[in-house]
Amino acid sequence: MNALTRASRASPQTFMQEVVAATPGGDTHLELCLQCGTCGGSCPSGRDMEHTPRQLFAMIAAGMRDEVLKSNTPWYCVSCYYCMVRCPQEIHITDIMYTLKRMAIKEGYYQESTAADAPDFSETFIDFVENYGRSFELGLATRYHLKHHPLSAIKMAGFGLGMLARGRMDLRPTKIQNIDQLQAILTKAKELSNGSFEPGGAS
Amino acid sequence: MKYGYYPGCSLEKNARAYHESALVVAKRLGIEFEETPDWNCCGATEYFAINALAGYALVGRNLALAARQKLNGQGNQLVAPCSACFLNLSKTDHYMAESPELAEKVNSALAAGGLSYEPGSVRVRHLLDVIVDDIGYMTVAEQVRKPLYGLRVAPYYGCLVVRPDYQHIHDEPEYPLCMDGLLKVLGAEVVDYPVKTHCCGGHMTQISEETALEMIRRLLKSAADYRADVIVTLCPMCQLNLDAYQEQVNKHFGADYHIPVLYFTQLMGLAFGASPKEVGIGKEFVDARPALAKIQEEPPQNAKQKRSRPPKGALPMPSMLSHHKGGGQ
Amino acid sequence: MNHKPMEEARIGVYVCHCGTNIAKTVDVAEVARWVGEQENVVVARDYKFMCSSLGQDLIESDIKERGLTRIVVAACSPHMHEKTFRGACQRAGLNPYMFEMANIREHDSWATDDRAAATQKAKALVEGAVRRVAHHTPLEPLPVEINPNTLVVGGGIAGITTALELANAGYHVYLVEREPSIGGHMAQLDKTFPTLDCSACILTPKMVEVGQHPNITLLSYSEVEKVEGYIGNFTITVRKKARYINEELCTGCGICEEKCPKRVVDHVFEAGLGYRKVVYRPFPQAVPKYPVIDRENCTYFLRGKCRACQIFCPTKAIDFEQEDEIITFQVGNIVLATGYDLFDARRIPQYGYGRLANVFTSMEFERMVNAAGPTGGKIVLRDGVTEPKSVAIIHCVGSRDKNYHEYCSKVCCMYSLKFAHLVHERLPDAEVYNFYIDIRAPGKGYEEFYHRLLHEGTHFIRGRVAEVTDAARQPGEEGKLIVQVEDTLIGKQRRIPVDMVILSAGLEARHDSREVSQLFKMGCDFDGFFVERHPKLDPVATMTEGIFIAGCAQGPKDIPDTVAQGAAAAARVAGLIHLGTVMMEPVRAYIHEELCSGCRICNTLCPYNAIVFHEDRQVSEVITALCQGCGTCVAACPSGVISGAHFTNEQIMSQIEGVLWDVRRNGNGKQPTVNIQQSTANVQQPTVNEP
Amino acid sequence: MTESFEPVIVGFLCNWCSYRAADLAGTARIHYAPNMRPIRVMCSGRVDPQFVLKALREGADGVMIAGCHPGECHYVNGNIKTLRRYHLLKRMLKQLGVEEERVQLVWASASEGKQLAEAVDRMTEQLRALGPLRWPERVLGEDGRGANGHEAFVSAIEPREEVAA
Repeated sequence: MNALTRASRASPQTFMQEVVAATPGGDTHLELCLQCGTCGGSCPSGRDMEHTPRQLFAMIAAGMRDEVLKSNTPWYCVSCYYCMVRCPQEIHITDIMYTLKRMAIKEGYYQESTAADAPDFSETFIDFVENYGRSFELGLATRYHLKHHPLSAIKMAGFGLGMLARGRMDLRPTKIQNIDQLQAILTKAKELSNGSFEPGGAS
Repeated sequence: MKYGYYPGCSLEKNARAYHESALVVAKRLGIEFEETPDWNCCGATEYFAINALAGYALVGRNLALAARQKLNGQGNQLVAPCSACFLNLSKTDHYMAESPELAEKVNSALAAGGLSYEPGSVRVRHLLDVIVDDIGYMTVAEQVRKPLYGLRVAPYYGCLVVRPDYQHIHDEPEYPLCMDGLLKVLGAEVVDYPVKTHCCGGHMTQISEETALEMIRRLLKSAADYRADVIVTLCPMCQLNLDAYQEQVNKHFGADYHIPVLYFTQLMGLAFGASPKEVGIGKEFVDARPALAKIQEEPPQNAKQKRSRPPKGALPMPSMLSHHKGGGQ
Repeated sequence: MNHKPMEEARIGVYVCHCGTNIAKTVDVAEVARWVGEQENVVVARDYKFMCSSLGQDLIESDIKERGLTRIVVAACSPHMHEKTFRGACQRAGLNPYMFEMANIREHDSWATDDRAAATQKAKALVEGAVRRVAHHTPLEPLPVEINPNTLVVGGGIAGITTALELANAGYHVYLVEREPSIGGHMAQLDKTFPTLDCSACILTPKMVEVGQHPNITLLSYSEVEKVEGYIGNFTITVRKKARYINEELCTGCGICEEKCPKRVVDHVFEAGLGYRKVVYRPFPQAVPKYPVIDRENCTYFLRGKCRACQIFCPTKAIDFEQEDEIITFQVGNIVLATGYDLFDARRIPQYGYGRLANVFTSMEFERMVNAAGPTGGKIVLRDGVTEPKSVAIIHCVGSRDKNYHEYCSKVCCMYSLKFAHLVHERLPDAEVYNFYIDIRAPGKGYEEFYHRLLHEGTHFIRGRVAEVTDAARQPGEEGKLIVQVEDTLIGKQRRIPVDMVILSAGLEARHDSREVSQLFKMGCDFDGFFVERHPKLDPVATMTEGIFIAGCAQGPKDIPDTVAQGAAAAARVAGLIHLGTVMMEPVRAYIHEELCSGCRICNTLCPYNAIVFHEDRQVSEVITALCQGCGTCVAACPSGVISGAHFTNEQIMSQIEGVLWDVRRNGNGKQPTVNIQQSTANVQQPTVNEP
Repeated sequence: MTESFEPVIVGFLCNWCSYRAADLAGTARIHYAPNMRPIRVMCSGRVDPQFVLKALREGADGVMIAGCHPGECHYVNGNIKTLRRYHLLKRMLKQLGVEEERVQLVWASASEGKQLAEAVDRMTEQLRALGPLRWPERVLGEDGRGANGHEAFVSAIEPREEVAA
């Protein structure tokens, strides 16, 4: 564990320490950013981001909390891990994007970003997982689209019919047998992460 | 050889063809699968965005269940054909080993359901890696009954199987060649697909259609530029995006792509002599039959010819680094 | 086995503040006060800078006035100042080996922020030294004569410089080079930055001088196989590989090369961009002038037929029967100037080298722009004819990247600027893009050269290139190589279509540098570069006496630095030769013959075969001249009758007791209640304030 | 600040690699547990098993022996001899009931300051978890004659005058 991670875990003081503390799985190496732009150059959705990941890291270092959490950048991350494997400083970029998403949701910032619907997609998705133990595409698509894109929901209906016709979508969700066990685990996990965004955070 | 099998939600539904063809291929290659009982969703790319610990606990339950499977005395190996499932399972195992703190918290959560998981006790595998590494090209070649002569295929690996490659199983995360080799063994003509590890956009179709369609377009364009008949994939998400959204891409960009997207197991099944129906052909949006009709009985003439010599006066061309793969047992 | 210190021990202890380097973390005054109360300690002081002349005076006057017989200095690492304080002892008439150092800076004050714990540790280290020094005995250094001959390994510009400096000073040099010719990488280059002088024009006269110098024995196409001995007396064994050319008869006319019917890609001199014959000289100005037959590719060796070279050779110099020759000679010093390997750009597949025809490495481009190279100096694409209309030069390929090499290769920025200039010069209409993270131009005339390129119209894009691809997205990209990058000064992703890409590959340690470092028994760092004795103050010496390093074998550097280091190494060697003898540490093993049981266990353990067994007396004996003082035999002797001077059992055992003063059950210390607080916040930035 | 057990470790560092690695760790201001007290030896091959026993007997909770990586020994192969001795020593200590973690052999080249510091941190953590060694109680027993029925063995490694003292 490096000095930053250690310091961050103990009592985060700067915004960077906060981000590091909220990112599980060893050292993030966030403090090592060289500003080379390999991440921004590699990002497949980089053209539509308000800030490239590199810019975001400079903003984190500068303590620009509001601007970072309002940025659409994390929501445009497609988790392709290109930046992470190419980063010359081995920064856990994808994991940091997940952290920023969690922080933005928690603090309600994302509503101001241009990707305001994205968290709702994630939440709708996990809602099915928590109730059934499996994901449910039809339910997800219907609920999410009707809420956010009623117009495109009509277009999506055709898509859904195509899926149904090819036997690629079910009308009802599948439920795992031991859903109680899963719910107990998830409840406990949320309880443990209470007060921090992540395991091993400030306690 | 017996492996644990984690199909994941996609293979249950939209990627049924992958599931069916994987089982056909496994049977022919002597791979025995035992499905992990009562597995749950891996959380895809969504759960970590909401609650990291719950995300790891969700995956942890699957690992804990897989560890209990006790397969033929060997260290448990769990095969996940879906890229996202494969990544989430191996990432959770890897980070739990890296960070004892995380392992402890995940285990406290699992304890609420009477479970526990010791990192490292399950080896997470992707189906491609099992076929190439454990079974090997030679064994695959022995099963080929109807070679895919004349079919030009673009091998598309996508992201999550080759990156970030927590277990260092991949020959090369930027330019893998193991599926290329496998498809060559089946008799197909493999194109040097430059975007083979680029991203299909994942869930971006739901967040920003504009962004997503552009990403899909790039993949289709490159396959078309290289005159591929089929894009071959190993991931349900990639298949869905490239296949089901192809029509939308055409509309949006005024293009006219008709490139079927099949799972590598479907092509293996066909080459092994299975019927198209057995391997789930017909479930795709872009009809694969016209492309498959190109398969010839004999290897095409040009493949037999020696590579043409570079023009006189040309400078020598450097070779690529070779990574040996596909040795088998 | 309670080790009673000798009766006459009167110990002086000096605790150094090192400015604030030690005093900030260790309570030096408390350590000095406390140690003053310990057995045999007569004087205990703390002082700002012990290594200063005033600090040394303190020791000297205390020895004289207080009759001290042993000295302990608690300060920095003995590798830094042991010699300094030994000198002070000697000046005051005390045998310098009656001194011991406690390392409370590197091993203590710099390694923690916890003052209480650091002070406690300092006391332990000082007490260890105090108890140890009580058992020290006077020792005399061992004089060793220096053989005036020198071995230089590597015939690049570093080795050439060292060899010529020494040879011109009148000393004999054996210059061993692995390749058929000397010249190294510099011989491959076209122009040199920033002055743009022609590399061959400045190098070849030096090569010729080496070839003709009466004081230089040039062993090309040769490799060192064995190194025995130590400073002053190394025995070197060299394998001179068979050239299959009789050097006595060969005139270097080149007819064999002309007549040889087979050509292969030259991966060494031409960096893969051109061809050479199977019997070849790497380049026309090669020194020595004799060609070499590449046995692996020679038709005669493969199939027993051809012999074209032999048939046409006017002096009958071709000798297919020739065998490798083993040569042995003696030298007093060794200079390793083995150079670097170019980073293999294929290891970064996203840059496409090996897959995309018009991606070139920097060394390929050097050969391409060289008038004597495969294209005669014309800049063309892989097809050999088309001139590129746009060229991208990618910096930091394999450098500044933890996935490959974390370090900066130091020369790439400058040679990339040079490439840009050469493209402008030869293809005035071509667009040139340099993709960089930072432009590193520290050197005489370097920054000015950068400004010149700005003036010439090179496009500088700040961003490390993400990938080079042939997958076109937009109409303008078809048929081009597309360089995808974040232009970090704009904060936008850009895709620049170009015809040619040059990868500015970094420098890395020779692939076999680890084996070489073992052969010469000297250190090699994590990256494979040879380790200098001190990174600032002793950059050409190594931890092994008599072995010096120069050039890129020590780390990436440009030609001026390499030449300076080559000359510096020569100066160091010349100094030793001039001195004639050196004094060696008397850390040697000694067998008490009267107690030796003759079991011979030590005989086989010694890596230097320094222990002989006397059959007549049935005892073993250490040959002092061969012993290197590792102490392995001392630790292994079942009868405990081998003593290792300056590292005796008594000395180490006493030191163990000392460092455990606070936890010893029999000792004077109470059971400690050390509260060590792991400091977490406020991690200090490293400061550069070493004395 | 917590009142917790802080182990004391004696470190035998070879002059050429590990001692310099510790120097480098300091120079690079790498902070690590101050629990290890280094003693310089020319080669890890000089470390007589007696030294290790002596340190444990005198109150150390653990001993770290650090040398050059195999194949990189300044004295050709002294560290290989250390390795062999180390395994024998470990076997003996095991019989005496001393936990494995208490005596560790570490390879650290002169450039591996970070690795050495990490090894010290790791070992300190392990020993904190194990608690104090308490050699007299554990190895010698209440009466100082060997706790595990190893009287003869103990008397061989434990000089009598010390026991009596």
